[in-house]
Parts: sequence; C-alpha cells; structure tokens
Amino acid sequence: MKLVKAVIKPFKLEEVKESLSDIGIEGMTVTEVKGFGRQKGHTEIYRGSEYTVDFLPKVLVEIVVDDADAEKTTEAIVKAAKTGKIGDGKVFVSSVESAIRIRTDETGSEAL
Amino acid sequence: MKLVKAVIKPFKLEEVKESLSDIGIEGMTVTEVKGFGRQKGHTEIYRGSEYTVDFLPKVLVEIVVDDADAEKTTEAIVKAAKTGKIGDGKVFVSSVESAIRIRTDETGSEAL
Amino acid sequence: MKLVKAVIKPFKLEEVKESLSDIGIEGMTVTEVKGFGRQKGHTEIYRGSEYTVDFLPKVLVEIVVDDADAEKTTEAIVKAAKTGKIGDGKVFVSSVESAIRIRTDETGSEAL
Amino acid sequence: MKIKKYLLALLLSSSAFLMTGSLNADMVMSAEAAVASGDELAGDYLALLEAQGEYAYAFDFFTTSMLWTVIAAALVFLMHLGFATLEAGLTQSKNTVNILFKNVFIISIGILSYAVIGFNTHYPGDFNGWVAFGSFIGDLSGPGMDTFDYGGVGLAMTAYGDFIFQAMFAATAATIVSGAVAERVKLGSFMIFATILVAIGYPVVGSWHWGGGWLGTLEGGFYDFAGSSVVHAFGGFAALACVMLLGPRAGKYVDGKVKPILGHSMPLATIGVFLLFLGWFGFNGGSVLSANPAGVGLVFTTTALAACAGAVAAIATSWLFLKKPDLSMALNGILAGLVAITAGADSMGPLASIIVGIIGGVLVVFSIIFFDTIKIDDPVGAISVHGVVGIWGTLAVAFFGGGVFMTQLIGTLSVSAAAFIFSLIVFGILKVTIGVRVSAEEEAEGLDLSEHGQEAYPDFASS
Amino acid sequence: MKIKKYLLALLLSSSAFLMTGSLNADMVMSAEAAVASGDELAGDYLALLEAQGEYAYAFDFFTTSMLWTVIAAALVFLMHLGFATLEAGLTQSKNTVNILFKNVFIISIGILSYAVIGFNTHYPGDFNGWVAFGSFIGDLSGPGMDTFDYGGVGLAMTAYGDFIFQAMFAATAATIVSGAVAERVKLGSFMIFATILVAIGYPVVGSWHWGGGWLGTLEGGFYDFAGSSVVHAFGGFAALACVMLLGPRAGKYVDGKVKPILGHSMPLATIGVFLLFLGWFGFNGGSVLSANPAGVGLVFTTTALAACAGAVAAIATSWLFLKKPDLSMALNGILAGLVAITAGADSMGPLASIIVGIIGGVLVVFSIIFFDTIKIDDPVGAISVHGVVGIWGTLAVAFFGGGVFMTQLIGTLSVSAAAFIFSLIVFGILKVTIGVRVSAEEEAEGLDLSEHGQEAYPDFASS
Amino acid sequence: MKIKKYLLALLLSSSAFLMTGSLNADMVMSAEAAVASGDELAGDYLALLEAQGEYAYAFDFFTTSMLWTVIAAALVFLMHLGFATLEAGLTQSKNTVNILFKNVFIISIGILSYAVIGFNTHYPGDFNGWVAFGSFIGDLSGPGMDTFDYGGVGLAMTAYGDFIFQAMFAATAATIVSGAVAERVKLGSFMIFATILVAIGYPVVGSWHWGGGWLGTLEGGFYDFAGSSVVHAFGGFAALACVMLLGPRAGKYVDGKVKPILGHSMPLATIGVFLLFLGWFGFNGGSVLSANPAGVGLVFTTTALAACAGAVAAIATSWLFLKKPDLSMALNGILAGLVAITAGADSMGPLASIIVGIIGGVLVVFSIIFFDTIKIDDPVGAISVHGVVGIWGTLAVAFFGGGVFMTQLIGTLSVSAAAFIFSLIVFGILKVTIGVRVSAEEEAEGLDLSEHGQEAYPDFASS
Ligand SMILES: Nc1ncnc2c1ncn2[C@@H]1O[C@H](COP(=O)(O)OP(=O)(O)O)[C@@H](O)[C@H]1O
Ligand SMILES: Nc1ncnc2c1ncn2[C@@H]1O[C@H](COP(=O)(O)OP(=O)(O)O)[C@@H](O)[C@H]1O
Ligand SMILES: Nc1ncnc2c1ncn2[C@@H]1O[C@H](COP(=O)(O)OP(=O)(O)O)[C@@H](O)[C@H]1O
Repeated sequence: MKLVKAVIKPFKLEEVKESLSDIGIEGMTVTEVKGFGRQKGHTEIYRGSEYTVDFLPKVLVEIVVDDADAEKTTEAIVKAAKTGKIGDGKVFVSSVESAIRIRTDETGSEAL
Repeated sequence: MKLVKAVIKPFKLEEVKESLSDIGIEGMTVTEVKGFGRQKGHTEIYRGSEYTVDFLPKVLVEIVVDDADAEKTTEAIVKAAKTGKIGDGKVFVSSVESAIRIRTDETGSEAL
Repeated sequence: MKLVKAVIKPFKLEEVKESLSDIGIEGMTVTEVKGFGRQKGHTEIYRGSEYTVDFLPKVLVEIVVDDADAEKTTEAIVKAAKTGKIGDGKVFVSSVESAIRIRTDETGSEAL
Repeated sequence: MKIKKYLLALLLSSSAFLMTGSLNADMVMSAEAAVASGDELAGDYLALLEAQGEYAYAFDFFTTSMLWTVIAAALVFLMHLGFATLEAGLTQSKNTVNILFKNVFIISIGILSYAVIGFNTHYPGDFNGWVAFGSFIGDLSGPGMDTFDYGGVGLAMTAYGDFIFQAMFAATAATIVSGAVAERVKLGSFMIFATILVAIGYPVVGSWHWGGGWLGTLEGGFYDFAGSSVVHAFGGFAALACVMLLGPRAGKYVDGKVKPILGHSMPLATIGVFLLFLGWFGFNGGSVLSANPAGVGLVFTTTALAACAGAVAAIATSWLFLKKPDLSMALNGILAGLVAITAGADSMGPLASIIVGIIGGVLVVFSIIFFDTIKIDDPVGAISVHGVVGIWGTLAVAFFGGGVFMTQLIGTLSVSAAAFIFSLIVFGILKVTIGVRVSAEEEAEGLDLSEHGQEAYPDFASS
Repeated sequence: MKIKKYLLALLLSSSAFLMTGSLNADMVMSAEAAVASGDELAGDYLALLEAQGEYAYAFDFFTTSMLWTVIAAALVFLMHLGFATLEAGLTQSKNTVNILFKNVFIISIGILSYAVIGFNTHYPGDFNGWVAFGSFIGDLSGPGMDTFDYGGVGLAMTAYGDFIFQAMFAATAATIVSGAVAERVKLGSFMIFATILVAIGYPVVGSWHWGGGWLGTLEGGFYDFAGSSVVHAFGGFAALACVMLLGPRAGKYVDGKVKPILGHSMPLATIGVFLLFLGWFGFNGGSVLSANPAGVGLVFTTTALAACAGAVAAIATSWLFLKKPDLSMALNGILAGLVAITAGADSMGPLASIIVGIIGGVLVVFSIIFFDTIKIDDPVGAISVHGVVGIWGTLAVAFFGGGVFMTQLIGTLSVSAAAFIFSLIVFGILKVTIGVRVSAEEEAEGLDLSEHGQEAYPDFASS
Repeated sequence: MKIKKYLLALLLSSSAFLMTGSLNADMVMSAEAAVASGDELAGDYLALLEAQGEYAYAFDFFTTSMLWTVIAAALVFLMHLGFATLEAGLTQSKNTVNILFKNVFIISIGILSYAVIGFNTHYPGDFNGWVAFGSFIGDLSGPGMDTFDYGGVGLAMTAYGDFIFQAMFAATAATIVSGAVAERVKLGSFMIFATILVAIGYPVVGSWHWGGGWLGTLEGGFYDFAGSSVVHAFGGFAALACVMLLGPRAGKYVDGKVKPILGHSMPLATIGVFLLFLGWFGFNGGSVLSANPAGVGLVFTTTALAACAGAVAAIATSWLFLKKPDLSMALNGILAGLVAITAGADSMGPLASIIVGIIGGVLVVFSIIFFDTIKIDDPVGAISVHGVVGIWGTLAVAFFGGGVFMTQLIGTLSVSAAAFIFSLIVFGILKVTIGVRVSAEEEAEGLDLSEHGQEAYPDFASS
C-alpha cells in the first residue's frame, strides 16, 4: 500500500475530495497545516513593522491506497488542485506496510 | 523502527493513551484532523440547505516504535479504540529509518 | 527522497526554520500537535482536582528532501531545536518514493 | 388658611398637584386657559402630568425610577449572555452549539412563559400565601398601572416596568440549571423542564417571599433583598436535584479519582463573568425598585465590593490550597461574592460587604472541591456558586444586615428544599418517561453533532 | 386673581417658572437676594433653571429624558458590535479581519458623515418633502437647543442628544449591507458605497418619514415607530441590490444545488445576537424620544416579547421543517422578532407583539430558504431579517397598531424600492468603474490576506 | 412680602422646600396632617423629600444625576472587560490565561484598595496640595452624604455614587500597564506593583488635580476634564517605566530588526475596542458629574466624533504609509481619538473634536512605530495610545478648549513624570528584589502553563 500525502491550497479541498470520490477513493484524513515554500516573500506590515508571512495556510490530505491506485490518486489530486499559481503544493508518495480497520480488524486492502 | 499512524475517534484518545502506557509506550504525537470515510452520508441542514458533513472530527495518533513493538502497539490501539460502530478509524504502519532525540542526540531505539 | 519529521517545541519553530533556510531547504509543512512523552508528570489543578497534563503543545515539521540532504537537514534541526531540557522532541526519517509539484507536474528532486 | 392649603398642595407637588376637588376645577381651568393662550409645550407637558392624576406631584421621581427599572432590566438581560458564554467557555467545544441553543431558548421561553402565567403567579392577587396560579398579563397600561400609585415609592415603576424587570429575573433559575447539567442532558427534556421551572416552580416559590406569601409572616420577616435565596439558591438546588438524577459526565470520576474535563475557552468564560458582574448592577441595583439615590449608591457599592472581595479571596484560597493562581476559581470567586451580597446588598455597609464577599469566595472554592468528592458533577460550579453561596448570603443578613437568624435559616432552607423537591419530581418524571440523558455515544460524539447537526467552529468541516 | 395666576405659574412649574414678564423681575430679584444671602447650592441650581428660560418647569423631566436619549444612543452603538460579531461568526475565518475592519469603518464614517451632511439632510429645515441636502452640524448648543423647547415632550432632548442618537442609527443601514455582501466584496468599493449610503441615501429616504416629508401626507400618516421600514427594510433592500450586482460566493450554488458555506464561530454569532437584542432596547426604547414612563415600559415589553416569540417560532419552524433545532435559525428568529416589532412597538399590546414576533420568526426561516433557491447569496440572512421582515413589521401596524393598510404598504414599498434603486445605481456605477468584487483568487485565499495582509487568528503564522 | 417669600420658596423648590425655620414648622405640620388624612403614597414621597433636608428642592435633579453616575460607573466597569479582551486579542494564545487573570485581579484589587485607602487619598480633607494619605471609606451614608449638599450641581451624587464611579476609574491605570508588560512579566511582581500603583500612586497624583491640589493653582487652572493626563498619560508613562525595566519580549528585536509578534485573535481585540468605546461614554459622560442635559449631550457627541475621526485618520495613515488597511491600527485609532478628547470633551464643539481625534489617530500610528524603533516593546500600544496621545489631548485643550498652554503643558508633564518616576522606583525595587520577569524558558513556554498551569483553549489537552 501507499500513503499519498498532498499539501494543497485550502480552498481546493472540496475539488480534490470530489475528484478522489470520482475515482472511487473512499477514505482520507485531512489536517490544517501551515506551509513554507517558494510562495514566500509576501511581506506584510503589522503595527508598522514589516515582516514576511512565511507560513501560509495549507491543507494536508493523507490517503492510503493500494499500490495499484497510487498513480491515479496522485493524478486526480494534481488535476484538481492545480491553479498554476505558485503555492499549489506537492504530492508525496511513500510505502505503507500494513493497515487495519479498527472496527472490523480487517487488514490490508480490505481495510482501506 | 515503525511509524504507527492511527486515526481514531476523538473521545477514544484517553483510552488509547492508557492502553499504550500499559504496554510501555512512552511517547506519541497527536493531531486533530478531519476524517472522510464510509461514515459519511450524515446529512445536515444549515440555514435551510441540506449538506453532507463529509469531514468528521478525528484524532491522529503517531507513534514510532521498535520493529518488535509494532504489532503489540497496533493491537493495543485497536483494542482501545474499538466501538464496533462505523467510523472507528484505521491503523497504518510504515517504516522509519532513523530517529534522534533532540535533547541528547541519542539515535535509534534509544531515541524513542 | 526522505521525509524528515521533527517534533519540536513551538517556540523553536522560528529558529528551526532559519537554520533550515541557511542550508538551503526551501520548503516544509508545519502542524500544531500535542505531544506525549517523558516530559509528562507535570501535575496541574483545575477547579480543585489534580490531573496530569500529558499532552503538551508541540510543533511537527515535515520536510521532504533528497537522500543526500537528509542528514544535514536532521542536523540543522537538532542544532536549532535543542535546549537540553526534557521535551525537546525527536526527529524521524523515512523514505519517500515520489514527489510531484502540483503547479508544474515536475517530479522527483525537481519537485522539492 | 386657604393659602396654606394651596401652598401645601404645591409643597407636595414636584410638578402639579390636584389635591382637593374644589381646587381641581379651578386649576385645570386656568391651565387650560394658559394652554389655549398658546403655549403648546406647556400643554403637552401638562397632559403628561394630568395623566398621572392625583400623583402628578411624584411624576419626575417616578419617571427617573421607571427609567432605572428598564435599564436595570436590560442589564439583567445581559446576564443571560454572561451565563451563555461562561457556560460555553467552561465546557468542551463539542457541546458549544447545544449550550448556546439552550441559553437562547431559556431566555425566550422564560420571558414568554412569565407573560403567560409567571407574573401573575409570582404576584398573585387573592392569595393563600402558598400557591395561586396566574393568567396572561394582558394589557398592563392605563390608570393605576402607568402612574405612581402602581407601587408608590416602594415600587416606583409602571406595571410594564415591573413585568419586564421581573421577567428578566425569571429565566435565571433555568439558566443556572443549564450550566450544571451541561454536556449530557437531552435537549428536549431540558427544554420541557426549563419551561416548567420558570413558568411554575420559580414564581410559586418566589411568591412566598415577593408575592406576599408565608415567608413574610416569620418573625422579623424573611429578608432577601434581590434574591440570594429565591433566585440563586432556588436555581442552585434545582440544579443539584437534576445533577443527582442525571449522573456525572462520562470519564469524570474514574476509579475513585476525579478527572477534570477542561473547558474549551477561558476568554469566553471570562467575558461571561464580566458580563454577569455588570448585569448584577441591574440585578441588585434595580431591586431598589426606585431610583432613590441613597439606596442605589449603597447597593452599587456593596455589590462591587463583595464581588471584588470574593475574587481576591478565591484567588488567595486557590493559590494557598491548590498551589496555583487558578483563573476559573477567580471567576467563580467574583460570582460567589455577587451571589453572597444579593440578599443584603441594601442593608450592610462597605466593611460588611467585603466580609460577606470574602467568605463567599472562600466557600465556593471548598464547595466545588466538596461536590467533586461526592461525585456531583457540575461543569460550571453552579450548585456551589448559586446554591451554597446563596444560602450563605441569606444567612449573612442575620449577621450583618439586621435579619433574624432563624427566619433567614428557615426561609433559605425552605426555598432550597422546595426547588430541590420540585425539580426532583419534574425531572424525575421526565427521566422515567422520555429520559433525560443522551446516549453514551451521543455524549462522546458531542451534543452539537448529535442533537443539532452543527459544529460551533466548523470552519472547514463542510463539504 | 393675581394669586391664582401665581399659583398657575407654580402649578405648571416642576421647578421654577417665570411666566409673565412682570413676575419675572420680582422673582429673579428675590432669588438673587436668596443666593446673595449665602445659599450657594441653591444659586447653582437656580442658574441651571434659568438657563432653561421659560421652560424651567420641565427641567427635571427634560433632564431624565435626555439622559435616556444618550443611554439609548450608547445601546444602539453597541448594536454595531453586535453586527460585527454576528457577521464575523456566520462567515469563514479567512474573511474575519475584513469583516471587523468594515464594521469599524462603517460606524466611524457613519457618525462622521452624519455630522457633516446626514443630520441636516435627515431633518431639513426648508423642505419640499423629498430631498433637501444639509450641511455640517456646527455648534448645536445654546438657547433653544439645550432646552425643553428644542422638541418639547415629543423630542425631549437637547440638539446634541438628538444628533448622537440619530447618528448611531444612521450607520445601521450600511452595516446591514455589510453582512449580505461579505466574503467577496472589494474593500475600497464597499467603503465608498457605505459612505454614500449613510451620508446621502439613508437620510434622504429617512426624511420622507422622520424629516416631515411626503410619507406623512398619506392617509392616516405612515406609521413606522423606530424604523422597521426606514432603517431595516431600507438596509435590507439596499443589500438585495448589492447582492444581485455582486453575485453569489464561489462554491455556494453548484450544479443547481445549494452548498452551505458554514460560519466559523457560533459563539461569536450568539454574542452578536444577544448584543443586538440588548441594543434594541435602546433602538426602540430610545425612539420614545422621552423618558415618558408609560411609553418606555410598553416598548421594552413589546420589544422583548416579540424577540422571544420570534426565537421560539424560528426554533419550532426549523425543527419541524428542517428536522433539527438550528441555532443559526434561532438567532435569526430573535432578530426577526425585533425587526418586526420595530414599527409598532409603542402601539400594540403584549399579545399582538407576540403574534407579530411569531410571524416574523416563521417568515424569516422561509425567506432565507427562498432567497437561496433563487441564488441570492446572503451569508448572514440580512435581506430576509431586515428586508422581508421589515416590510412585515410595517404592515403589522395596520393589523395590530391602528395604521392604515394602504398607507403602510405604500410607505414600506416606497422606502424599500428607493433603497433598492439607489443602491443599484451607486453600486452599479462602482461595478462598471472600479469593480465591486475581488478576484476569484483573492476570494479563495480569503480577504484577510488579500485585502489586509492580516490573519484573524494568526497565532503561529508569523515568522 | 410674606407671600413673596413663600413664592420664592416654591420657586426654588422642584418638590418641597423648607427654607426658613419659621416656615418649616407650619408646612411640615400641614403635610403631616395630609399624610395622616390617609394619602400613604404622598407620605412616603414626602419622607424621601424630608430626608433631603433643606435641599429637597433639587431632589429630582439629584436623583437623575445620581442614576447617571452609577450607570456611568457600570459603563466604566465594562471598560475593564474591554481592556482584558483587547490585551488578550493582541497577544499570543499561550499567555491568554495570564492576561485574563491579571485583569480580573486588577479590577478586584483596584476597587478594594480604593475603598481601603485610595478614595480618601484622592480627595483628601486637610491637604497640603501634594500628598495626604486617606483611610478606609467607612459608612458613606447619612445626612450630607446622601443629599444634594454632598456636592451640589457640580457633583450631583451621593458619597457612595462618588466612590463607586471613581473606584472604577482607579483600576484603569494598572490595566494600561498590564497591556504594555504583557507576555513576560512575573505574575506576583505585577500584582504587587499594580496594587501599589492603584492604592497610592494613582490617587496621590490624581489629588493634585481632582483633589484640590497644586495643579489648580497654576495660571488659569489646569484643565483635564475626564483625565487625558491624570488617568491615561499617568497609566501610559507608568507603563513606559515598567517596559524599560522589563525589556522587550524575546524575539521582538533581532539583529536590529523589528519582528512583530502577532496577536492571536482579532475578534477578541475588536470586541475589546468596541467595549472601550462604549465604556468611554460613561468615562467622559459620567465626568459631567451630573445629568445636566447640555453637558451630557455635548460630551457624548464630542467623544463619539473624536473616536470616529481617530479611526478614520489611523486607517488613512496606515493605508498611505504602511500600504495596508490595518485593523489593529484602526482599533488603536479609535482609542487614540477617545484618549485625545478626554481632557476637553466638555469644552469644545464638533469640529474641534474631529480635529483633535484626527491628530490623535495620526499620532498613534507614528508613535507606535517610533517606540518600536527605539526598542520599547509594548504589545498593545498602550504607551502610545494612553501616554503620548494623553499628552496631546491635554494640550489640545489649550488650542480648542480655552486652556492656558503652559499650564496644560506643566500639568501633563508633571503627571507623566510623576507616573514614570513612581513606577521606576516601585518596579525597580521589585526588579532588584524578587524580580519582575519570568525566565526565558517560562516566556517561551508561555505564562499560562508556567504561571497558572492552565491553557486558555485546552480543548483536548487534558488526560
Ligand atoms: N520540501 C518540502 N517538504 C514538505 N513540504 C513542502 C516542501 N516544499 C513545499 N512544501 C509544501 O508545499 C507548499 C507549496 O510549496 P511552494 O514552494 O510554496 O509552491 P509550489 O507548490 O508552487 O512549488 C508549501 O507551502 C509547503 O507546505
Ligand atoms: N484510505 C484512507 N486513507 C487515510 N485515512 C483514511 C482512509 N480511510 C479512512 N480513513 C480515516 O479513517 C476514518 C474512519 O474511516 P471510515 O471509513 O469512516 O470508518 P471505518 O473506520 O469504520 O471504516 C476516516 O474518517 C478517515 O479519517
Ligand atoms: N515514540 C514516539 N513517537 C512519536 N512521537 C514521539 C515519540 N516519543 C516522543 N515523541 C514526541 O516527542 C516529544 C518530546 O518527547 P519527550 O519524551 O517528552 O522528551 P524528549 O524529546 O526530551 O525525550 C513528545 O511530546 C512527542 O510529541
């Protein structure tokens, strides 16, 4: 199994979720995060002092899928999350060794 | 070493933590997340419009353990987090290559 | 590529970020988390009842880097985050198989 | 001699005074002449005075007093926001919508039911001293209701003023209960209970004191100025009965140990307490029932001093005994000082009010700890703050305010017992019929989702 | 006979009365003698009375009434905090700074522009009944402006009192619009629009009713006590025009379905509604324009009963039709009850006010649903609460408060249409010139970052 | 002639007037006869009047004025909630419990210590013009304290009214400091400092102006209506001394650059400023010290206009010079306008108040920037808002309100210097003894955990 971790712009969450539903992904876990990246340099002023807002609000979507589904999952995310503007985010894929559904003790693909 | 990632119901955190303490797990990192899964379909009304609350509050527990402890850790979580109702969550296990305790520079199992 | 996950004390974020910038790390994702570890045992009283605050505020920093950069990344974090006091946190390293930059579809090291 | 009489008439009159029939005709005639001769403003003003009938002499005092009454009513209204935010702050965020909803409902049904039955039950006409159910208020305007003779100096307001000020008080009893049963009570059952409590329980018991009931016949007369007993202890002991029937929140008492369930927002809780403090100036100050400067000044001072003394005492107590300067205890200390002074705010001086507040502030800390040891789970400390300290405040009148101890004791215990038994019966019936507690699952998930399908802070939860 | 005259003088005088020239000289002389003979306090007091000129007889009533006016102004001021928190609570956290900023700006520019042009446009001197632009208020003190003859019993306040009370009202219209256009309006354009609306639109239309304009010439006279039409419907229909020009928020109406965009903080929203309820006691109560006890008592009572009835009705309606006890609907129900009673708060009794509130509470639920079905996206329900229910409240006066139906109908529709057209033109011009809507990107990112470069809850966002 | 005398008596009497001994006996006798003949209400009312002794003639005015005093006191009380929420909002969430706790403590100890020593120090009897320590207030009721002769028209309130209104002011000085030293001050040390400041420093310096001290002997008399200097500049410069001794927060000034530490909740901050604005109507309005309609109307108007002008000016300034419409600057602009008008709110007209507000609003923006460049770290801008603008407001009286420039300058600088030196000494002693700053570690962890062991938003933090 693979863990697909996608950092996206918050307002794209809805589209990403739908795009994943469309390809049959039934589960995911979402976290509010702050992202630091190239999209930095946006200088603000607070009470007269300049500062750089390095950390921008992002959403982290984590999905565990069967190996076979990893690519189309990534594609679906990329398609839905793209605006073409800096700060669109990344998708990282890594390996997961096992999965269990707590409710039923099912394991492996069954658990997803 | 293994990273055990468990998505559980928020009110089960206390029990999961105790169950892990019982088997000697001394560290974990917890995040408030929103989960999307089979437990969906719970339709709500906000100001007259129906909508589906797809994302439900969950808690993500991350624990890095020695390879040998991965299974009992998973078991302890599953036991404590189970209600038998839909939405109980998942446990995912993956590999971790190295760990360092920042305070002491200890590495590997020592660092956990 | 490697995923470097560091749990640190919140007020160290700024220094860690700068220390990473110094070695040329251009991206990271940060999450507010609660940590449970040896730093526990700090007993509080709420409305007359004692309780242990097991979960302390921490910050989780996640950085995906080229294999070659993993070590210096870890070192930079450890150096910046260390106070020598209990609760300084951990750094975990694991493998990442692929990365895509959503905006450009670049993959691999290009995407970081 | 005739001159003397005229002068007496004018002497008593702050504005115009039509005392003797014979004088009447003349004067009004003259006035009408003046008005006819062109001074329109004088005519309008005279019309206002004439509407006061023979009580025109007190018109200005009456106007000022009535103004204070409605402003005080507005301040007491604000206490309901104080209760709502305090309760929300001291509980978990998964129950916040439920708590806010309950508080919106309580103030709404409280005022409505007070109009429908409460007011005339609270202040019954023909009265045996124990119970007399009233009816809808109807039209409270007209002669004798809009003028000084509605209540004279002792109740210097119109009937509508009287109604709205008392209506704001009425819902308080249910609000107190709301805090104690928070995080596990079934919404529907609570709504029924709250309605019965404010529509019937509160006014019936209140009539024993304020409606001219039997408490006034005790030696020296039961003294409870603004309601340490008939509002606060009443609410506190109603809450105790409900909590006993309801049981503690899941996870509060585990293996013989108390596990605190922390509130989710100290700013909300603090906002709540400051608003309650502010509102109490209306609660106590308005209970002077006129704008009598001596009374209002004293009551504001004793109220503020007792609240501040309660806070400092609770801070000191929690720091000494609990090792930490506990904000939630400081907040409860303010409330304890306020509840404590409520019975005697008009009958003691600064020093006494400080002592009464200090004792209230110490008491509340130990009371909260005590109730936890006997497993009475009260998320906001309502039973201690309003119940226990309410009794203390009532008794304090015997020590510092000239009350008779036995009378005060009998009075406060009767009121508390009545609230307790009434609630035990009503909430008990609800318990055996439709149930009073949500399921363990709903409690775990939170009442916001299970009862309302809404989150309090849903920012990214929608789809 | 001379004695009679003297007595009449004193009869009309609540304090001192210097009616006839011949009397004057004598009395003042005598008073001066008394003062000279040492009673300084009496002298100071007499000076106050003398400053009232021939209206000294009404000084105490005038003083109390004026006090009520400024307190009521303070309460109406608080409504702006209510609007700010309600609007912030019912929208997403990424737009919170923007919403708070808009509300700070509106109250500030609202009061300033009311001083610069609004007040004298609202209450014009020489007037054709339709439009008469005013100028800066200048110095409003001095004879005839600080005394009872400024407005007599019907406007018992000084000119400054009149100004400040009305100024607090003025900004309301723009605040109502603010809620409806939230989360996508361009800050600069909104600021321009809001300024023009409160400086010109509101006072011109308001003058038709309160400034002695043409609405008073309709049969029976248009009746709108505190402004269900001239404040609330005005704001509501201005909002409708703006929303139509602006379009819905991205993602609200997708594939023919309504997708709710949830607010981010129900506690903030609830605080807002309680503060609005509180402030409304000043809004309606202060509109009695004196401290007349009969009027103030009635208005407080009807206002509170309608609000509570609105809440209970909205709760019942949402529970029955939408299956859940919806907090946001309960909150809107309170506001609907308040808006509904505003036109007739002084002219109906308790029962009627309850009925008016109930209908308002039911209406607002269906109205909100209706506007969503026609894709009018109003994040806080302002068009329904203020616009639709404002019309209902105005018409209700015909049913329960003695108004003439056709007059009420013409009045409320004229005001609503005027607000709509005025806004359509002004906001329309802004749309085709500098634009009224932020870019899709800015909307997605949130106005806080794009317009202000600030987050509302930035805790760890800085570097 | 006898008639004339009677008439004068009645002329001066708004209600009843018992001027000359000879008249007294007769009239009271007659009145008693009337009461005996059955009119109970008249009797009660007459008793009230009689309690006023020879000042019965002013009873109604006195009653209204006293009512305004206590309501104003309640409004000033609310300012403390405003300060608490503003300060909490503009700082990090890890210090929120600490900030709320400090504010609860300050208001509590402030009112208590004002009773114990402050009031009689502030308004000393036998006085050398510089210092005279007072004692506990004791019982402030009885003849001469509950009646018009307590202060006449110029202080139309009872002694309790005077006390409670001034007590609410007293704590303000410490609250101002609280904001400036937030996020790193040691709780215990701050509590000691705050107590000494409000118990001794504030009333002693205040007595120079309001207690009949030396500032009144300057040419033309120092003019500071409601305390731009003796409250605000006093607090602001006390804050400056403390901040200098305390040093900046860790991470604020790094490598010669200013790194802003963002507040954690703009809604809380905004709520705070609106509540302060509201409370200022009591602060300035109540400082009229009677309900004199002319005075109250003017003060409400100038206060509101200056606040609004300050907001608009700060918005414009920050937009022009800082490129963004900065909410926090808009909020500070409101406060600057309010502080600026405080010295002359009763002595200038609308236009002047707008100018005074605008200058305050511009000034505060540059002042905040200035203090940051010299590394004075003031998280909420208290030194600029209260200190710098407090001086401006005091000087403005010379330009627009008829004050003498040199007198105003000497007065405001003396007060500011006194506050600064007093604080430098007291806080300095604390620094070298028990220390005034938490450890670097505690600061990093946050004061909530290190000082209180409590989190402000602990929702899932417990175990
Ligand atoms: N190396 C990285 N490791 C982890 N997260 C990263 C990394 N680089 C970027 N991110 C995340 O992706 C987000 C977008 O990256 P950024 O460089 O700003 O723009 P883009 O995605 O267009 O290249 C960042 O805000 C951050 O959350
Ligand atoms: N494929 C997945 N990847 C990541 N998280 C998942 C996945 N499937 C489910 N989850 C998480 O587990 C939670 C519970 O899953 P759900 O399907 O609702 O019920 P159950 O655990 O009973 O099967 C979800 O809310 C989500 O947070
Ligand atoms: N085994 C673990 N798995 C995941 N996170 C851990 C683990 N152990 C510790 N942590 C995280 O590291 C933080 C610091 O650990 P702790 O044991 O308190 O101190 P130290 O880092 O000094 O050993 C914890 O609060 C927790 O968030």
